Amino acid sequence: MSTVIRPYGDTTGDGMVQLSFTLPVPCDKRAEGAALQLAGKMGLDPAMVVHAKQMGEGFTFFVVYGRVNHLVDLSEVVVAERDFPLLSPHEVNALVKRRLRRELVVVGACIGTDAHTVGIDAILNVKGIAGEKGLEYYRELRVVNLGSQVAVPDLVEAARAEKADAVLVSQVVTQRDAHLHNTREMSAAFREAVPADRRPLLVVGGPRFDELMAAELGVNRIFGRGTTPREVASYLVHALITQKAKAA
Amino acid sequence: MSTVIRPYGDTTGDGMVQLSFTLPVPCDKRAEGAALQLAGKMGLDPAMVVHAKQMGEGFTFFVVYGRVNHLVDLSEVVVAERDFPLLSPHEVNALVKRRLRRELVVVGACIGTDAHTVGIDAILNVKGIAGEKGLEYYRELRVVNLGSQVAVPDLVEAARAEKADAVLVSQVVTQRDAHLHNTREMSAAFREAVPADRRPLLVVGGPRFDELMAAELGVNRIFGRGTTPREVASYLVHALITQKAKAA
Amino acid sequence: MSGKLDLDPALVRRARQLARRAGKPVVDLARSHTTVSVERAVLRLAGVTGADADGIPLVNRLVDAVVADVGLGHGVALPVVEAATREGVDDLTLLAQKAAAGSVRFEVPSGRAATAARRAARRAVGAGITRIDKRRAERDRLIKRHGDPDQRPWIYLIVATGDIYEDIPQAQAAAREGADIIAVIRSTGQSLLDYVPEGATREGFAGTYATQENFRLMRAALDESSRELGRYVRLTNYASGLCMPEIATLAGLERLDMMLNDSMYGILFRDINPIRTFVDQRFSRQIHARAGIIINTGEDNYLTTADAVEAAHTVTVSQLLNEYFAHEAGLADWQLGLGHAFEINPDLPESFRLELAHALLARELFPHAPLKWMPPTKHMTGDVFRGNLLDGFFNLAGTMTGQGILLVGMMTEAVVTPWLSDRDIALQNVRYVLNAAGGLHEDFVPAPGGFIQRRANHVLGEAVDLLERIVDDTLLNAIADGTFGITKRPADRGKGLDGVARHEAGYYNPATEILEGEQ
Amino acid sequence: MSGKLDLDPALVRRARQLARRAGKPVVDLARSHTTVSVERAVLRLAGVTGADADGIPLVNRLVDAVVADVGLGHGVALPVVEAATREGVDDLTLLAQKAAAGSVRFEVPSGRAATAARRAARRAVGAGITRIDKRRAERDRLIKRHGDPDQRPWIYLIVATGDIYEDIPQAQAAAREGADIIAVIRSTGQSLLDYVPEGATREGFAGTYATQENFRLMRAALDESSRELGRYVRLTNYASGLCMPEIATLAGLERLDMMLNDSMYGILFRDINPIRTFVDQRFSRQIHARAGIIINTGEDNYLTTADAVEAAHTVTVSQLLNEYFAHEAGLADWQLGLGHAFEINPDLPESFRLELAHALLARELFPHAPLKWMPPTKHMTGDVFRGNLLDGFFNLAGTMTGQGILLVGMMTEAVVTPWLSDRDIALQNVRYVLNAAGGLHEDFVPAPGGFIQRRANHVLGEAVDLLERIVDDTLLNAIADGTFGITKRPADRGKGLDGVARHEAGYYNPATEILEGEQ
Ligand code: B12
Ligand code: B12
Ligand SMILES: Cc1ncc(COP(=O)(O)O)c(C=O)c1O
Ligand SMILES: Cc1ncc(COP(=O)(O)O)c(C=O)c1O
Repeated sequence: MSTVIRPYGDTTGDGMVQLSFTLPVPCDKRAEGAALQLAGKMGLDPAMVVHAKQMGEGFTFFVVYGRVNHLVDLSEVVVAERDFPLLSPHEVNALVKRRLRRELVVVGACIGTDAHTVGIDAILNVKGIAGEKGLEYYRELRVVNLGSQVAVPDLVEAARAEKADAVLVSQVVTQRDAHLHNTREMSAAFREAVPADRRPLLVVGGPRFDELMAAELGVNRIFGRGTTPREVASYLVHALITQKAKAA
Repeated sequence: MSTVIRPYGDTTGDGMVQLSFTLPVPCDKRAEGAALQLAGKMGLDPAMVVHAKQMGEGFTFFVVYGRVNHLVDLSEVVVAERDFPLLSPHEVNALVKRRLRRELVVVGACIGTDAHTVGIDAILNVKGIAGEKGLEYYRELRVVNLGSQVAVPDLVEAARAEKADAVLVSQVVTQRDAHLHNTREMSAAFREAVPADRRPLLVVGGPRFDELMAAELGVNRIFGRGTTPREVASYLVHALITQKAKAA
Repeated sequence: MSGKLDLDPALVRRARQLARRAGKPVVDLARSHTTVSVERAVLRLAGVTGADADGIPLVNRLVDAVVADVGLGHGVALPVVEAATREGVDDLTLLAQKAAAGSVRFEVPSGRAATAARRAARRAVGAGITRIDKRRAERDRLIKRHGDPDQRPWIYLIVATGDIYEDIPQAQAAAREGADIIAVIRSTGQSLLDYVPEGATREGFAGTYATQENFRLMRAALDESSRELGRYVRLTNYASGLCMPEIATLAGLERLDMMLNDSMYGILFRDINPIRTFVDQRFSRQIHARAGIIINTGEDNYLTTADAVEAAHTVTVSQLLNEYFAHEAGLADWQLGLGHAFEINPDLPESFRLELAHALLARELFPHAPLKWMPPTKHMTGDVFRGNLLDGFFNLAGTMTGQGILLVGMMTEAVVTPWLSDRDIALQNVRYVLNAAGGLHEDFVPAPGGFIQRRANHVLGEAVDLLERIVDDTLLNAIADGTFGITKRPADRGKGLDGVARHEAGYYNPATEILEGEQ
Repeated sequence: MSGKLDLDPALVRRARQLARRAGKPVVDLARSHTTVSVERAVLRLAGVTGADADGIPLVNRLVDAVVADVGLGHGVALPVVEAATREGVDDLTLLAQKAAAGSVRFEVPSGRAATAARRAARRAVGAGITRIDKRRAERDRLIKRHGDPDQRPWIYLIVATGDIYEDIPQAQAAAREGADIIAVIRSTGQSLLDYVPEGATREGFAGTYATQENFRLMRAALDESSRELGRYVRLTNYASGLCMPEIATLAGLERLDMMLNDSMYGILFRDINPIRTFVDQRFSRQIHARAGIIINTGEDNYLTTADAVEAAHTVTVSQLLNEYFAHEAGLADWQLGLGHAFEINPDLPESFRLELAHALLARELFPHAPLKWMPPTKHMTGDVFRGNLLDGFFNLAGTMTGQGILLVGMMTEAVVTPWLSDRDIALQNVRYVLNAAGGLHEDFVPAPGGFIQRRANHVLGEAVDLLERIVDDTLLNAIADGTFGITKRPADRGKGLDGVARHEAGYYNPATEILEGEQ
């Protein structure tokens, strides 16, 4: 397979894409011209405005189809690939038991004003998701799920009290970048309150995170949409046990 | 209203757009990275892959949302604005009668292998479209509708035989740019067969034309989706009578 | 619309009896307790407005001051009025300012002073309730003038920019495109604030703060739209969270038309203490009853955490409980926007027929209530094309089963709070379905003894069984056990419990007295 | 599925009688004429294959040579076989090459020579028909082995890249995603070509050329998919245009499973001469009957030029005519994919119920035919979100009224020939609807005397009235007057008339003889 590819409409290399957006102008020829200008700047050539509909007084919604000029170079794609082995619950338990020789403690929460617990519950609760049991099911892990709308100071306090090895935080609401602000606030609080060598592993997750932003947000790892508990358990073992051993 | 605008999701200036496309790669993290790379090249930052679905063995469909960086400058928008007055049938008839002093002859056809006659019929037949009667309804116009799948030589011949003032050609099928090829073939044939001073006005129409391409395609005017008969009649009078008078 | 399911009337009657028996102990609890928010609501009715320099409302400062001196259990009306008389302050807002400054001492009046205070308090609060009555009459007038929507279900749309000044044009655009009801959803944080913010706000996350001023601004904008459109456009907000009674009061004062107001939502989804919630609930519903506000309950939410097929009967049980609590608080059937939702996994065979069965069950159990029909959310994904399709089938189920209030689904449900264009696409979807298939319910006749009838009767049976267990075990225990939305909420946990007090002897609440006196 | 409309059986019988009377004169015309394409089809059955250096098929060269010498009216079978005997050439393809080089002279044999030629011709053509029979048996075997689709309607998808080598993977992907039938639509120009192109092609506009090799390649690819999927995937093409009889023959030879094949489509939408069409039609249907191919008729097309409500009865009339012509040509009911479509303006009130009425009418008039249900096209716009919704309601109407073949609509209908992803989205739509509401027809009971029943009966009444007028005035005149698709096509105009000849005395067509002999 070539490393340079293009979007595919119905023929290899045709570069076709679909696009929709609203412009804050009433619907007329000028508006269509404006839509084409935007499409052009996005690299569509030719671009066709196939639908334009005025909404309210001063807005127009457009659907545009066209051929995009850009090439996608697969060799330059950067991804947060899983850089750790995917373990079974049995393997996870065995590693914790043998190498850590005590329970691994996980504290989880939805922080800020976010009350979307389904995601973090899917990771933590026995019930799990997609046929996989959550971390509570792992015999050698001890899970403390603080629930929703937990204030950052309370989280730090709980992590300290429980001697957490890892703190798992969920953020689902993203309007006005709420998830980024809250994550930054959280990681800063841990940096401030806990010396580096005793700081728990910081993990955040949620459907709209960019997994490449971990460093920028001051956390160890980000998990995005469709994460399964096994991936998280495997990562914890990797980061807290296997990798540490290597580093040592 | 400012002349520089941005797409509008739910807040002025947020720049949000929706995008979908297929890449010829199986669905995995690398594919998502490739989708983000493309979105990035199109100017989306940040971009979110909100949906990725594998199709068949080697294709993945993506839906991406994000904020686009580009600004749209309304003052730079180029449009084929109507540069002629919109006349009523009565005014059209009066101008033809008074100034041309004979019937104005219009020959229409779907050329090439295109059999989509609904569009040209909407312009030509009495029935018309969108509540407007077609050109046949105009007393001072004589309309010869050759129907569908007319070969270019036959069209040229008919135009000559009918002493056409204007030739109206419809093209609806656009796959592999059929409409562009056929239009070029048609205008070249007229250039070759008829001296400039006796050449009829060449008008093409169809839902997927770019109205700015007239010169490039060698025709006098292009009409796009949603054209009404009145616009066409007004243009004919403008180009064949009013403007000519000015030029003389 | 009745009788398509061949429900057993005896079983239906039994379900209602059980709901009453399950709910009664909780009503008794509510009648014998008060909360800081109930008392603040009383003060708002008595005309206390505004906030201090830090933005803390004066009703909060005043209640806090009273509590500090005499506790909450007597209610604040008498101590406040007594202090006002004693201090010679006519305007209670002024008194609140003084109290905030620490310059007023409160006591519980007794004897003659108590009687006088009672009378004065009742007068002050009565003025507030009269304002609510006027707002209700005003609504009736405007509906008469502009008219109600032509069709059922009414079309309900949310705006959620976080900025009231972006919300307004979006709401007006939505009304113009066909929305009959606009809901301004609230910022994520508000439900846990133990005060109601003041003034116009532009800074919410995934919603806009509910404030009196925001209510006023939006209602005024929609009054304009109603005039323009010749159709009274209703406004909705949320009487839930720690300030439920106050927000209900503000809604009455600013002529909001509907309020989200559920007996258990705050407990389950905001981890608010159950007792706090039930006490606040009862008061807020009494206000809604008086204000002619339609309430919307929150059973739909259960299906976001529990499975919509497995937990279908918990929705029915909750609807029956909500109905009982509502009636008890004085609400009439036409005010009961009982909630349910189209949340079955769309990959399940016959999922659409299951939806029809559930929706029709609610319809036939509550024939006079304007049921609130909620769109798919949990099974919406980033595939917006599929999303719009699913919303279309949701709309179809709504019209085929005669739902009263159609909360319009958005194709971007899994992605963002709605964009302007999402709303437009969604409304186009609704218009298509109602216009093209609005009469289809006539031809929808569940096969006798067939899939739909069997399913509906099965769910009703499960609901009755569950109600029996709840009656045995108490509702509070059932909630503690995760019966609803598989979320466990013990009665002694959750936020806001410290704002609850058992009535002391002589507890006096002029608002309750007026509201109950005239039921 | 029968009896939901309460149709009057006497009226239905009358409609069929009238269709027979209207169609009979046209059948007589077809029985007494031949065309160049019918004769070329005979030669193909007799084993003539290949093309000359310019790509002109040898069957064309051979027929042209015969016509030049003796005209068309005797049929080509006898002159060709006689010349072969005379020239001592066994292989008719060789003879065709010689004829193309101008080195053969043709005559119409008579007496003993004629008898011998008849026998030889019948043997040669019989071999071709035997190949078709084998292909049919092979299909039966494969269906037995792999199985039919689990559900009705069968899911029908088009591919249209113009390049057979892009079509193949797209078709296989579609099959994997759930398509039961793949149609390769044809390049815009093909219907007016008076020859069938040869070989694999990669250059079509908005469709791929129908060639024997393309048929073979695609059938082989889908045989592979059938094995992979454990479900026999059917292949469709178009027996229409000037070469209808030959394409039908090639379809039989390459085991295509369905063919678009309408009695009037070519006349109305390709301006092909009516007589040419009816003659070609009858022969091609006889082949389809023999080959076990399901035909798909084209009534749906009328609704793209005429209004779907006003012209609903013209669809019914055409279906009745197509049924009569099909039966006359030997097709069984299970082979009649009569066409109709979801083309009512979606803005019309009750449009969906009107669609249900029309779809159910067809269903109840033709209870044993696998009706072909076509998606919205005319009212599709560039608003692809709305388009996908409309397609969902089309799918729903299809399952609620028990249609046999569901031609899957694409959200990009108004924009482009389908993209890979369009097909995927469309199939997901179909899957959702069939899975979620596949049993809803049980609960769909048009109200007695209600909107749907009234509409269906009204359309049937209009159809009977129109058939009466056609019987009086002749079908050819009705077509000339614009009765169907508001398109006027006089019998003496249109393409391909010069390729028609009245039978001379002694006209002989071994294919017809075999096909009719064994009806
Ligand atoms: C269920 C739901 C609710 C329920 C929540 C119940 C509960 N107890 O969680 C209720 C009804 C209460 C609710 C309320 C609201 N909601 Co809500 N809700 C949803 C909904 C429908 C589904 C979310 C969900 O459960 N997904 C399923 C889980 C399993 O997926 P997930 O969260 O992505 O989790 C997976 C991964 O992301 C990852 N993951 C997630 N967290 C973590 C953490 C770690 C450590 C790791 C490793 C992995 C991980 O693993 C999980 C498993 O794969 C979405 C829409 C949608 N379809 O997505 C809206 C949605 C999330 N809600 C939204 C909003 C705005 C609200 C409200 C604020 C509305 C309001 N103003 O009233 C309220 C208030 C909530 C609040 N204060 O936070 C918006 C958010 C918009 C945005 N992008 O900012 C959404 C997108 C809907 C919308 N389009 O408007 N909601
Ligand atoms: C109706 C229709 C048909 C009918 C045509 C009947 C007829 N007599 O016209 C039938 C069923 C026969 C048909 C067949 C085919 N069709 Co067709 N058809 C359509 C359909 C559904 C609607 C077109 C239409 O009538 N629009 C309404 C008219 C009023 O709009 P309009 O053409 O845009 O015209 C307006 C303006 O553009 C302008 N205008 C147009 N012409 C002119 C000319 C002048 C001079 C002026 C001034 C203005 C003007 O004014 C008009 C009025 O406002 C479209 C899909 C769609 N929804 O758009 C597909 C579509 C056009 N068809 C398509 C195809 C591929 C075909 C086939 C080739 C398929 C096949 N391989 O079998 C065949 C063959 C046709 C052929 N040889 O050309 C494709 C074209 C794809 C592409 N972009 O290249 C489309 C887009 C469908 C699709 N997505 O696949 N089709
Ligand atoms: C009954 C009910 N109350 C309130 C809300 C809103 O939540 P909050 O109170 O956090 O604003 C909802 C959510 O939609 C609800 O259904
Ligand atoms: C019955 C019938 N035949 C043929 C066609 C295809 O047209 P053409 O013959 O030009 O390929 C259609 C169009 O869909 C059709 O419905």
